[in-house]
Amino acid sequence: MDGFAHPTTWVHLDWILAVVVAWLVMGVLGVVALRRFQFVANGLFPISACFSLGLLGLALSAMGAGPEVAVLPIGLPQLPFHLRLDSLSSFFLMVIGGVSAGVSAFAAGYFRKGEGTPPGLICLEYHIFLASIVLVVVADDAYAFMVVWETMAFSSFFLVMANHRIPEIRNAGYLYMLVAHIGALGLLLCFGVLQANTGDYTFANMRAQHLSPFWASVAFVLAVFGFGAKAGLLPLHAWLPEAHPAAPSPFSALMSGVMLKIALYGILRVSFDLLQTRIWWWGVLLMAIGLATSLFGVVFSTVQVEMKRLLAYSSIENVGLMCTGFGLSLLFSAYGMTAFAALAMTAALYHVVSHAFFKSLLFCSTGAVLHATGERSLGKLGGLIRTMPWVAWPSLIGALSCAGLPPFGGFVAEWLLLQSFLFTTGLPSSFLNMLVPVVAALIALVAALSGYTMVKYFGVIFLGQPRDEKLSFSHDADHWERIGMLWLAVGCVVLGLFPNQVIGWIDPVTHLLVSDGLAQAVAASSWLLVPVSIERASYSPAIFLLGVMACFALAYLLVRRLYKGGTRRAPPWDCGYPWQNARMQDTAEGFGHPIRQIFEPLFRMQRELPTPFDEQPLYRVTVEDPLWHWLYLPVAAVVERCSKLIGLLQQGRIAVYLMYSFVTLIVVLLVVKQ
Amino acid sequence: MIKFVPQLINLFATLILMLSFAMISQRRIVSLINLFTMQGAALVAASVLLGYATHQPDLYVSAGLTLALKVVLIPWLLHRVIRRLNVRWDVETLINIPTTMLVGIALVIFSFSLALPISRLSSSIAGGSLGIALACVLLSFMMMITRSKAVPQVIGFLSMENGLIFAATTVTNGMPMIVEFGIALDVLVGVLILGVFMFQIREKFDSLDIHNLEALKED
Amino acid sequence: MSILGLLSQLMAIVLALALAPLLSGWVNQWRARLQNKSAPGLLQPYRALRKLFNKESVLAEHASPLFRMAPYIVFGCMLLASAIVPTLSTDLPLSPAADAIALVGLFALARVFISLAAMDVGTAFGSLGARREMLVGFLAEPALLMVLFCASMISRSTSLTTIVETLAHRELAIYPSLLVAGVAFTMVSLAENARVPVDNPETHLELTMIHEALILEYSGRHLALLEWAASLKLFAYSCVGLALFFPWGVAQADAPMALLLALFVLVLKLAVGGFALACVETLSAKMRIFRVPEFLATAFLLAVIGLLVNILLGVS
Amino acid sequence: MNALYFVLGFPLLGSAVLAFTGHRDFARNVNVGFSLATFIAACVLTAQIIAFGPVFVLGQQFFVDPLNMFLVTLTAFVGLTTALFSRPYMRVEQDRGKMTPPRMRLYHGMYQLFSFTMLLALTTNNLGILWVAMEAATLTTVLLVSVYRTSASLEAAWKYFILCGVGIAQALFGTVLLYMAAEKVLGSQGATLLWTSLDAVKTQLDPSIVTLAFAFLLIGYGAKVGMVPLHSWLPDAHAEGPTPVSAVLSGLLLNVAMYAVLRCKVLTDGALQQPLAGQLMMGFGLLSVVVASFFLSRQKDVKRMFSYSSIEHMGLITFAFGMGGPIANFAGLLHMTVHSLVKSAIFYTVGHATQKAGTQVMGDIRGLIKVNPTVGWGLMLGVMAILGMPPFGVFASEFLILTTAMREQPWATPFLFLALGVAFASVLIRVLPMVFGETSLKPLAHPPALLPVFIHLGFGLMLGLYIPPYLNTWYVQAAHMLGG
Repeated sequence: MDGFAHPTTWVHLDWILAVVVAWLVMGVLGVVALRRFQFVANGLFPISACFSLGLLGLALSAMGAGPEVAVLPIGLPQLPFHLRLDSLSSFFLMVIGGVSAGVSAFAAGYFRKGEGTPPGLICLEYHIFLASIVLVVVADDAYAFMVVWETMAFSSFFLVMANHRIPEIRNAGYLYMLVAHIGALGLLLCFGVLQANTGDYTFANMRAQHLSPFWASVAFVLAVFGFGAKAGLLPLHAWLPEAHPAAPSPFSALMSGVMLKIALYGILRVSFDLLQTRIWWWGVLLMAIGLATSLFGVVFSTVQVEMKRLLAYSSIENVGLMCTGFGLSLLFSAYGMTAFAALAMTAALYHVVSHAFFKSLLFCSTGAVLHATGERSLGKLGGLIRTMPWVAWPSLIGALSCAGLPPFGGFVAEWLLLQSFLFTTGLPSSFLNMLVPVVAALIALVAALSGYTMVKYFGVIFLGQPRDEKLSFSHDADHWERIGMLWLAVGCVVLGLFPNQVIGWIDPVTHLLVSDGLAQAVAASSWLLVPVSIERASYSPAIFLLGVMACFALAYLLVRRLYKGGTRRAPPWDCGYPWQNARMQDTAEGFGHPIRQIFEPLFRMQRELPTPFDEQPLYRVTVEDPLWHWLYLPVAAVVERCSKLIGLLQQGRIAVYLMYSFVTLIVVLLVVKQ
Repeated sequence: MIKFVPQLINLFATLILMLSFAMISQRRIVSLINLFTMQGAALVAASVLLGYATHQPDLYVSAGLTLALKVVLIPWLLHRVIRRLNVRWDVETLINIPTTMLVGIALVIFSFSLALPISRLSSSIAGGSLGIALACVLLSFMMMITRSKAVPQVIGFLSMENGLIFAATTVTNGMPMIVEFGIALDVLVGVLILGVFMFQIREKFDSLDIHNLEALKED
Repeated sequence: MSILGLLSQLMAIVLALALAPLLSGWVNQWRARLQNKSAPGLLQPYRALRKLFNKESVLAEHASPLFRMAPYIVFGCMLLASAIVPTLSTDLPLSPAADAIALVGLFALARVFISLAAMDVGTAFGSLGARREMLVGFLAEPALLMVLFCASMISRSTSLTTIVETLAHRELAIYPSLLVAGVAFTMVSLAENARVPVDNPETHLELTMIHEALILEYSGRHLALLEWAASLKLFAYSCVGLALFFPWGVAQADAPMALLLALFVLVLKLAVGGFALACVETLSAKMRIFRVPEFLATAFLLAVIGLLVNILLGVS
Repeated sequence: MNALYFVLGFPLLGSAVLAFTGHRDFARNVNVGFSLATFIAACVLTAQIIAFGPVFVLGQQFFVDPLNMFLVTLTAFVGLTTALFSRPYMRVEQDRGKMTPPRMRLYHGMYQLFSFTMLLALTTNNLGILWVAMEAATLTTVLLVSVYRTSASLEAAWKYFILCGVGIAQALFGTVLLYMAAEKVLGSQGATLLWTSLDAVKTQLDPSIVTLAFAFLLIGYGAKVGMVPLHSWLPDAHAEGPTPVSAVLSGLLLNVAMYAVLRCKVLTDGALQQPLAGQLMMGFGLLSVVVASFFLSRQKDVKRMFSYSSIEHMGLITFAFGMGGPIANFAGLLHMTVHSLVKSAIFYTVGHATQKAGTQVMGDIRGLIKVNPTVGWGLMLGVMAILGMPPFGVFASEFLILTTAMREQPWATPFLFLALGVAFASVLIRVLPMVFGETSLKPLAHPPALLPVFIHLGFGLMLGLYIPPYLNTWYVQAAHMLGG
């Protein structure tokens, strides 16, 4: 830490580095106290949650401040680690701080004795993971970025392999690491293009380069490939539904909530900040990929029968929506319409924040359910709202927000995104104008379907009758878990009710990226969210909620005074069939059946129908990801065939080996002769 | 006498080339070893002549060394090995002799065309023999490839060493002493090790056929 | 926040509360008459509501607080929806709070809560109804959004009051996109309000009912609220239809006396609308549940075509 | 009295002493003692070089400059750690009766002789002596590879000897041609084979002879480096010998062969103006990386897999030096150092793992973390390091190579991308089940010496994050000296 001034004169960046160092110390302490379970669970994790809160505060205060730069002595000799804190990174730091506070608190209560790897080791991996995420966001040169980028993948790989006794988890970990590394190789080549042969890898130099449109497009496509592999965009998403359910729930919450956003941060940093040229078809490409991913993700999340896979696919869907937002903003800024670009960018960034909060809340709730019942498939859950109210109500907030329903954050993001789509009619090329209805329709469909998924998720797990006897004595979340979930739920509600304040935070970021912002339009009316002008569109969540609450209270008072009859408890209406049991409720597969029927070509289904003579008739349908059979297995087969061909090279006979060197000698002599 | 020496050296060079050609087409191991000894003798003669022509005493030392090794010690060793392991039957080749001959001729043409531009520039009197030395090296290389028994492969390897030593002496009038000595030592130790190996292979596989040395491969 | 604005807002809310049961009563009456049955009284819905308000409310043994809360939330949402839609005048202080997209969100919120409440009881009927309701919902919502988009394309704004003002007071021009959007809107409103082609509001037959299955477990005051909310929803949908496709006669902000005229025009339009709905219901037969996705998909595509036509013809 | 005498003297003395007392118990410690002495001498030599710059010893016969200085220290250091590792390893082998007293004598004697030949090859200034030392290195290791006397090790040794012998012979022919080209310029007194004199006059050498010479030298020493068409001996030799031998072979001998190729490349670049040498090396390097990575996915034997990974990394290094330019050379040198550190660490853990499982077949090694966490984590971190995961140094050099390749030789990047991806996939899929999961292995009798593993990985991690200034100046000077 060269030239470390006195702590009081530290800039935001120094404080952030202090938080990072503190986390690493937490990790090391965890390893030192490997077996002392109590100390790690109730001691380390809560403290790291406080540090996360500190980071949140720092990020908020640094939001408006100008960019700060620092250089760390570690790194290659001519290329020490450059760090830079600008509004884009402080925005993402805000997301990291907020979410990791809740998740760390939840993790404190999550660990039970004697499960998988010792909690001390997990504590180390977790804190390395957090530290590397923060450093990725502030890294300012290619080498530092790549080092912390893959350290993030590396440490999260070990988190995924926490209980590596189960073979499926090992396979999931392998697939995760493989796609992460291939993505990183793509990024390496992208930075190779960006440094434009100057040998200087700092981002400042990359910004100064003026690449030819061809090289800029090569860099952009490589960046989308590299970051897309990590964000789970369509062709490279297969690892996400395997890896996230495999990790322990608090960490899959962090991976889903934050790590996918860091990949999107990467796309933003390269396409908006490092590349000066902007070409219109980049936006269209990003939008196409985003839309395909979101449609694919949401359709698959409706038919899942395992709760964490359902959430993983829904993360894919949300990442797709964000990418569509960024693509639209890129399209607008390519045509110089900065105001509309700012609107689309704000919509996407709003979606980033709200998704971070509600998705980690949902993953934490699955974690609590998994711990209480030891059951992860939806077919054996149900009626948990009675035994686990502290888990049910926050996850209701999370589910409603994920479904994009009005009073919560998810709706505001969707509202802004749909508004931004209304302005594409101003685009010069007529083909792009045709884009409006198709994309807007798809987004509306995706939003509606995510509503469908969330009803299935919440209804099947928490409502109805418990489908398994052992569920009746499932204990509620302990106090740490409650704190973590409440913090995330409050985050969702705040994001829903105070959009103006949040857009105020997002404004410096949009000014940095597309040099325009919504702040002055939004600031004009404090309680009303007016993106462009009052008569165009406006939405005020506070009044909206007030309206609903007022009607709620009106009805309640009206009924209370008018109504004289009491209430009586009785068994539910069974329409004359007394032997109804919990198994007769609608199962998860049942709930997904209409979607499977409508989107039939998208799936790859194996159906096992019982024959009429079975005494134990069993109906089972397994839905597979078609991309496994269109993309991943063919690639593996090609590699297998190539290696078998090359394997023939080494076939044991010494005469053949001598022949190789002989032929090489002749060939080289021929080459050299000319 | 001095003016005859370049022709004599070229004569010995062609003799060495002819011998390595003969070794390729040889079927019986014992005559193979004799041909190798003759090649060694031709090499000694060439270096002695060269030493005499360029008045360099250390060429005589290297000739003596080659004589001791390549003409006396190694053939005796090989004969002993053959008697001990009673490996007398003839040499099995992977591709039949005529085709090896054709390939050999092609190799000689190739090495000549390669060495021609260089030998014109060479200052030493036996510049032309570079092409012949290269041809010897390639021919013995090809012999090692086409032989399926351990002993002929070793002889191929040693005749390649002959070719190299010949190139060293004729093209550059001999290398510094320390290097010559080092090369000779390496060759000697190499042969000793090969002998030890042959005993072990013989005892492990009770045959010297290279075919049973093919277990390590990619299935 | 003019006093007149506040007054018109309150009138709109009271009007919605009063007129909604009347509208569903009117439709039921005409439906019975068209099927030459003896029609129930026009005020029958009010009597049903009073009866239910006085009956004892029976709850399932393990119903969670969500089950008891849902009716109030659904009723509140429907009331707010009808308050937002400009029925009498366009000077509504509440309308900037929610534009067209927020309206769709409101309907979605109500739908989600009623489905969750249905699943809460845990019987086969409730969860079956919830699944079907969500199936109809997830296809109808985007279609409705597209229809609203189509209208907002013309008036370059998504706030309902501006849409009504631009459409009502611009010179009379035929907008083809609105025609297509209108057809799509009718199909969506039939599905959303559980009218015949998609679902029969009166039936209790397990295999066919969607809306009825949701409120199967409710009784007493909760059932009353849900019935009222259902009629409010029908009222809100018809008002949105009128606002988008027949906006004439809605009072301006600066013309207080026009409120009475607007009231009369509104009642007339609702009557005609109700009669048309009854005709549609008697003429069309109920579809199989697996035909509903195709029905709604056509509505959805029609709405998108409307939008495309709008862009193609390039409204000024 | 220059430290170089000690650097060369100790291993020679060690091999003499151990040739007679190799079979006794204390021989293991004597072996470590001699390696430690050599390492200390190397450090002293380094201090001298830092203080006074490149130095001639014994009248120009030996020449030490930044390029071979860090290789000498590296060789001595890895020799020391391998000796430390071989103490418990050899004791277990002895208990299992695989190593009889005469074989132990042979092992210890040859071990020290082998490090002597490598140090000689690195420090000598005479190209002829360089050739002799390389040949001697092959001879010493051939016996070590066949020490177990199994049919497989015999076959491996035979192939190793024949193929390397043929390769080295071509290198001799190349040296002869160089000698011929030099003689035309420098006259015929003895100094013509000294690299420094050749280096001084390299621009006047005759281009056609030097190209032919470089072709032969590249094929000759390339066989020792394990470039693909000439690599066939490497997997057998590295897999069949005892693990300390494979560690030293994979870690050090490949570097020494690459050093020899580099010496010749410097001369050729000087003689020819156009970058023919660089293009040849790039071609061979790329071929090695691609073919070796496809080989990786077919392996069943753990040591064979890691020897193929050595071929792949040497291919990458050859490609880096082929590209030339200050950054690429710097990356090549860094990659050589980190590769030998990490690869030898992997062979240590693999040694213990194979002893525990009693077999080298990867299918039977399961759940190392459960049985012995240090071995398990050591292997996991080592494999992650060798596959180029960032905090470790291998990533640093791969980063530099790939980014410079992207702009200078864009045509090569798809192949590199494909090869690195396939290699990562195939190695990880084999190693994960070995390290994680349930296990049936029994702990070892003697506690495994894992200190060297974590020292090596520590250095690898350090080189990835922070390269000390003096080491950096070395690399920059050496890179500059390599041209470009």
